[in-house]
Amino acid sequence: MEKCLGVISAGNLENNFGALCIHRPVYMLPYGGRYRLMDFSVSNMVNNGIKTIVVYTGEKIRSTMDHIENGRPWDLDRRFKGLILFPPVTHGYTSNKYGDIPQFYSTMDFYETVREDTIFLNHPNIIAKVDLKAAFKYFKETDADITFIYKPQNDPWGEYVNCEKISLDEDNNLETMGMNLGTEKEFNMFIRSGFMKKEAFIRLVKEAIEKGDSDYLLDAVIRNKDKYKINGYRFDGHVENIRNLKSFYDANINLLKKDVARELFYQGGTIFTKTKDEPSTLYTESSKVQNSLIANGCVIEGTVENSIIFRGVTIGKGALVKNSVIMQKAEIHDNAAVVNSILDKQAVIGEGVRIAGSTLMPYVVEKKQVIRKD
Amino acid sequence: MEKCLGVISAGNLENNFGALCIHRPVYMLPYGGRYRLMDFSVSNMVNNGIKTIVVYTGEKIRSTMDHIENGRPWDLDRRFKGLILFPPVTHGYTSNKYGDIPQFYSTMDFYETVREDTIFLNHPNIIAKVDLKAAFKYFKETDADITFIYKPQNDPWGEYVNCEKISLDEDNNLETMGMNLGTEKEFNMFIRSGFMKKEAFIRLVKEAIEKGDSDYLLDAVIRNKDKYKINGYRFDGHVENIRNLKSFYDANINLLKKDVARELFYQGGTIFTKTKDEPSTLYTESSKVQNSLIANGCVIEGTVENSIIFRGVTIGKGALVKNSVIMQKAEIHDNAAVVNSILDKQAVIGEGVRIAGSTLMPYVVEKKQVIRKD
Amino acid sequence: MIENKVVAMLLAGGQGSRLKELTKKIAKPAVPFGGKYRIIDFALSNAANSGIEDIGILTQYKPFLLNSHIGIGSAWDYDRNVGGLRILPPFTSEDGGRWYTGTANAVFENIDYIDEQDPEYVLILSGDHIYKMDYNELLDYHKENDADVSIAVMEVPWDEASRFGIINVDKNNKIIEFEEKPENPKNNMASMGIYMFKWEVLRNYLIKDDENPESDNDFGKNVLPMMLAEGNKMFAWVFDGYWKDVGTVRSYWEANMDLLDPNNTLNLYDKDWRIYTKSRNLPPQYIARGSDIKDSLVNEGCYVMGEVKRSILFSDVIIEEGAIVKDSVILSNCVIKKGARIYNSVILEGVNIEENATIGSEGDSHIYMVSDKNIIKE
Amino acid sequence: MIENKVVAMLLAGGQGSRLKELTKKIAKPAVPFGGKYRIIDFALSNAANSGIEDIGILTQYKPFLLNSHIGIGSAWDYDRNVGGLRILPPFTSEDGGRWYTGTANAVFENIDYIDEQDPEYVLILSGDHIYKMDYNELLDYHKENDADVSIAVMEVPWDEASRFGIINVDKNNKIIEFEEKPENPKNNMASMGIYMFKWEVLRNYLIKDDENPESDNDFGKNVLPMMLAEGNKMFAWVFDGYWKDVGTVRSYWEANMDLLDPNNTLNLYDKDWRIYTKSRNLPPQYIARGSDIKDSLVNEGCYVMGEVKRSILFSDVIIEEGAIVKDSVILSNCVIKKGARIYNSVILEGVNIEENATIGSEGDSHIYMVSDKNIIKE
Repeated sequence: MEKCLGVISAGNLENNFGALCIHRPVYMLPYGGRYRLMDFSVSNMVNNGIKTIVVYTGEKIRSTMDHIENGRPWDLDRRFKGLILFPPVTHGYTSNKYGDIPQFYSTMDFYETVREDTIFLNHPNIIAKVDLKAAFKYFKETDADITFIYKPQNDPWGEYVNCEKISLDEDNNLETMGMNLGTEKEFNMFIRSGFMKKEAFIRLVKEAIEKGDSDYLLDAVIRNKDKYKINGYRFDGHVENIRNLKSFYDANINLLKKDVARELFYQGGTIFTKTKDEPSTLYTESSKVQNSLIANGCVIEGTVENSIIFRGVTIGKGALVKNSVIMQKAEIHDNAAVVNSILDKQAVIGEGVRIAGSTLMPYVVEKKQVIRKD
Repeated sequence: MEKCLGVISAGNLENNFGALCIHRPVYMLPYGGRYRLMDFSVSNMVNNGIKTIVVYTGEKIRSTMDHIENGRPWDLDRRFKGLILFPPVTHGYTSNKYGDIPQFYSTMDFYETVREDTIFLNHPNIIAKVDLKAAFKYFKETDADITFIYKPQNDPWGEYVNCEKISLDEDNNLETMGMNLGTEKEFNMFIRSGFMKKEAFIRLVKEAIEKGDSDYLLDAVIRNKDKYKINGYRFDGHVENIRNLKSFYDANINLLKKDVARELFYQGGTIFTKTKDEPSTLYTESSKVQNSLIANGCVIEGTVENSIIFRGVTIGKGALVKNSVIMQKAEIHDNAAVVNSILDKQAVIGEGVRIAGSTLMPYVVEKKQVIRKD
Repeated sequence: MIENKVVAMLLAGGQGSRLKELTKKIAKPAVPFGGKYRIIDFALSNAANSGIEDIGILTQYKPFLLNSHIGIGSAWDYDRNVGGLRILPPFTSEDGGRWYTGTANAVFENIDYIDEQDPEYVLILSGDHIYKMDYNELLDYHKENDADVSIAVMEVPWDEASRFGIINVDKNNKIIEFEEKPENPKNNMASMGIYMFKWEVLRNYLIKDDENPESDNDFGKNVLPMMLAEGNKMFAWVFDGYWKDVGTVRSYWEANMDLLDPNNTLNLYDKDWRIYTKSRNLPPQYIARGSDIKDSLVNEGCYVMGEVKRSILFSDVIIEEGAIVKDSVILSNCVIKKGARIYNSVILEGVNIEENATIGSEGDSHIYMVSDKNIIKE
Repeated sequence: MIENKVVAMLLAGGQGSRLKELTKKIAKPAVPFGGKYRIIDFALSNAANSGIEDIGILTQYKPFLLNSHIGIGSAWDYDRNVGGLRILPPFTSEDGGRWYTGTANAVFENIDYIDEQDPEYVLILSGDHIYKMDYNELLDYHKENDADVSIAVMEVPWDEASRFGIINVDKNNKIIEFEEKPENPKNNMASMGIYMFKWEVLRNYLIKDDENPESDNDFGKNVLPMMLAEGNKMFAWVFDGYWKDVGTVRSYWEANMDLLDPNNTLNLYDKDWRIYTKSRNLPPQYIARGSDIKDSLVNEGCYVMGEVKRSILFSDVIIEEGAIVKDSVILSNCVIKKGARIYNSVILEGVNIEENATIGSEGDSHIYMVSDKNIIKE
């Protein structure tokens, strides 16, 4: 994988996440008690031997910079190679354009000078512990220009409408790619990861700019699919496709399933994230915790059930937290009740306050919002 | 100085520098053979014991991020404290505002939580090796809210028109601050550096936002000057106030004066910058170099006079470089002549080409521009 | 020379043999403590939080795990290329190699290192103690008195005073006498083994001490008494926070248990004085349905299905269904299998306790140290 | 285990006494070379450029300057908290401390370190040599042959072959015989002291060698011959680039002068294979009016007012007006005062040459090494 460059490009779906994405891009959403979504992308690449990773940050760059610390958590704070952030260009040709093509184009110099000859494209809002070494081997052995990674997704309830759908011929070559509208109960979901020869990538971007016909790389691929050998690599593991508030909530709660937690947290290597130096979590005399994932640095005096508790959360005596996602340093005071909710960082639920959403539409408390009884 | 926070805020003067600032902010202009302007600001703070430095990057952030490497050259790539970049906020309240006040306001959380109680404000386009420890002592001893650093500037030719001018009473307290229009042959030039109590800074920013009367911190200071104790600290060393192409060119050429070079390069500690691992410079049989500053990694076969040559420049046989500033990796081919010019990075002057500007208006060759004889 | 520059020299060569199996493969400073730390983390974090920029770690005995724990010092923000943290094992010069013969000798052998940093003060620390201290307070005190050396001392119970190096002072806290483990102590102020020296003074005495063939090259026994005898200005600085030298298995167990007391003065949750340690990047702990945890500290990567009371679980510990853990310290990577019952125990790293096994009993006055080879009762 | 993982062990304990004053205070790997480097930079940069992620530096003799040059390895991008570069001096364990007794023993004593990295291959390097080599080529060759060890060799002039360890091979380059400095060499292929081992094979032989009380614990003398005798698959890999072991003052001077040859094969300007070194952050060199520099390499911080021909100036060298420097190597921080004339010399760090002094003469066949104490003529 020495010759492969990781490229993380996230697009802008912030509007689907309401208050949770006012100050952060989607890939910076907290996940799994101590991580951000992007930690899974970056860690999986690093664990599979990718040494250089570029991130197109989008505009809300401050939270990204604070979290990424120049790549330190992944040992990517290097003089050579390592993690490189590309904030959007806000001047010149590309400044008023939508889509990833103008951003890729604004960094063409970089692609033309690096020694890597393959690009691994990744969308950080989709979590999947793909064995990238095996996928890369397939890409090389089939001598494809592009190999897309997909998962056969069973979807009887139409939960995956609007996700990317691809179809392949019997030799696994790409036939079509479009948006899933739920016409079939099972479809091949493209997980927006894949390998691409660098020369194909550069040509696709440049031609798209010259012809002015595509703002997005995937559009450019479809338009030119007959010019390239494009095939699919099948992945059968767990996938979390986080595209709105509901799927974000579910993805967190799914980690209470032993198999899911084991696959996402352990399979294929450690997930690295920014270290916070919290002490262990303290359970007092009055605590009662059942079926929950608890990060370090918490002090738990109340009752917690079926919930994900991030670092440094305090839960007071007589308080109840159920089916909820409680982010870093939130405070739930004595005798409060929080059910089917998402509390953003440093939210405060005052003594005796009761909040509840539904599992279909969790109640969201904004960052630093304080809810008190009056 | 442990309790003092460095704040670098540069404003936007890019338009005064033409092609040199298409892709970089002014503080990233190459200077002195191997540095960028901001290296002098950051190094001087570090050498005086300031441990935390924040940089308001402005919009052209990619070159800044590449150069700063998370603070590595200054040993500021730290887990705690260190160098912090604040790119402009492009969403929410502050996104469509001019001036530094909205940017400071967008980072109020930061100021309110850091333990430092003093702010050292610095404008990186003005180079001066001020003894900050002594200035800080003066600020503390006079118990000022704000201490501005100024230089008595002799200016018989009006070269410093448009620079900031201050006047002080006999106790060194601020009377007025405004723009120098050259009405006096000598004036007190404010070098846009100074110390400020953090509480005064926070109050000035917040009140400016509430009243909506100032977009710039200096304006807010003037409007409220009677509410604070503001005095001046006199600096008598060399100052380069780089505010347009001519002053940029002159500041480089001035380094050929032994006294200037000694003060700016050595006094008060080393200037740190990004390391490039160039080997030594090779002078061949045909080289002839006089009164020039030459960085490492060059191969010099031609004649160089009164010039500043950056890292990795090649100067071919029979070529002449005179009164010029030649930036990194520029190539000057055999028998070319470059006089009174500024070559940006990787510019190429083809064989036999002759270019010349005047010392009042140097000829500028853009980054990567290739000039060939046809 | 930067004004007031302090270089810390941290003595981390101690063997700590009374800790038995805990120090069989590692030096005492590398012993795990408090759910996620190693003992040396306290001195290192104190130094980092006190703003000390240069620190030398003097290692000798079995440094392997300590080296890999400290790495290049990233956890404490000491990973600087110039200055920062340096591990200083013995080395060889023209006249052959010399192992460190005592605490003072270890520093003496590294005079070159200290001179390169060019400090005004040298702070001697030990990697064996658990405490939180702002060394700036000691430095300020040292400067106020213009002392040649200032020694941190603390009150110990009178009946334990004869176990310590006792320091007798005048009314200004100027030191007038050292008594090493006196039978009839005149005083209950014990030296904590933390010394702030003027470097030029210490430098001279290190050389003088080295020239004395009779000396054991120890600070407490040789260098400090010699300095006192020769009339140097020596002051005692009184510290009154939490401090523990975990010398025995029982005191090790007790110090861990102290952390479960909500009023303990070693507040690990203090955001202004974090204790840093190497991060293992483990996922959160999972607490299953049917489990019962009370009055306990649990670390990342644990999987708890059984009952845990008044106990400390280090990382990656599995407590299976029906297992009971009470008043115990379980180090990393242990598995307590179904139905096992553990009381008053210290279970060493990676030990598996078989199904339905029992160690100790409720209300037992003994402490048990359990390794994969044996159980030591104390 | 990561596939094909290589750990490099760099032997940097060499004393290099034939370099005289150059190695009086420092180990040979720390000797300055080529205007801005130290000799060890070449092996370290080769390792970094070859993508080797873990490297242990085995030090013993006067490691002080070497330690401060290497720091935590930032210049070579080895400053990682886990893995990366580790300096490995001798240490002590239960059975007391042991100094490294030979090249193989130094690696033997650090088996724990290597095991922790869990490599498939171990690459043994020396910090004494000046060369550029992509160790991946050696690795690929090693894997193709499924060899137990592959040794990098190079052709030396026949008349010098008896100064080297000569390696005799069959037509497939399989090693059939070692001859240590043979009087009548059968071959002119000399071992470069660069070995790629399968770790599991090397590990066994290191233990076996350690158990033999007769052994000098040296790779060339003991371990490799034993492996050959016992029928291991050993191959020679032929290297044909620039390589120099600067063993004497003259060869040191020559190797420096080689760099002024525009056709020299050690191209320092190659952007694809940079040689990295600790940066001193000095300002550019200033070349004054009236100076005359030709065929020379000049480093940062120099101030040249005089005449410099076919010479190498390290950093911060001052050549005053009217001074002449020809065919010489001037190390850092020297001042060549007005009217002084220097020919065929190596001037050691920080030496001041007085006004109008003369050393050597134009066309002289001797080399002069000038320290602040004496001038050695060779």
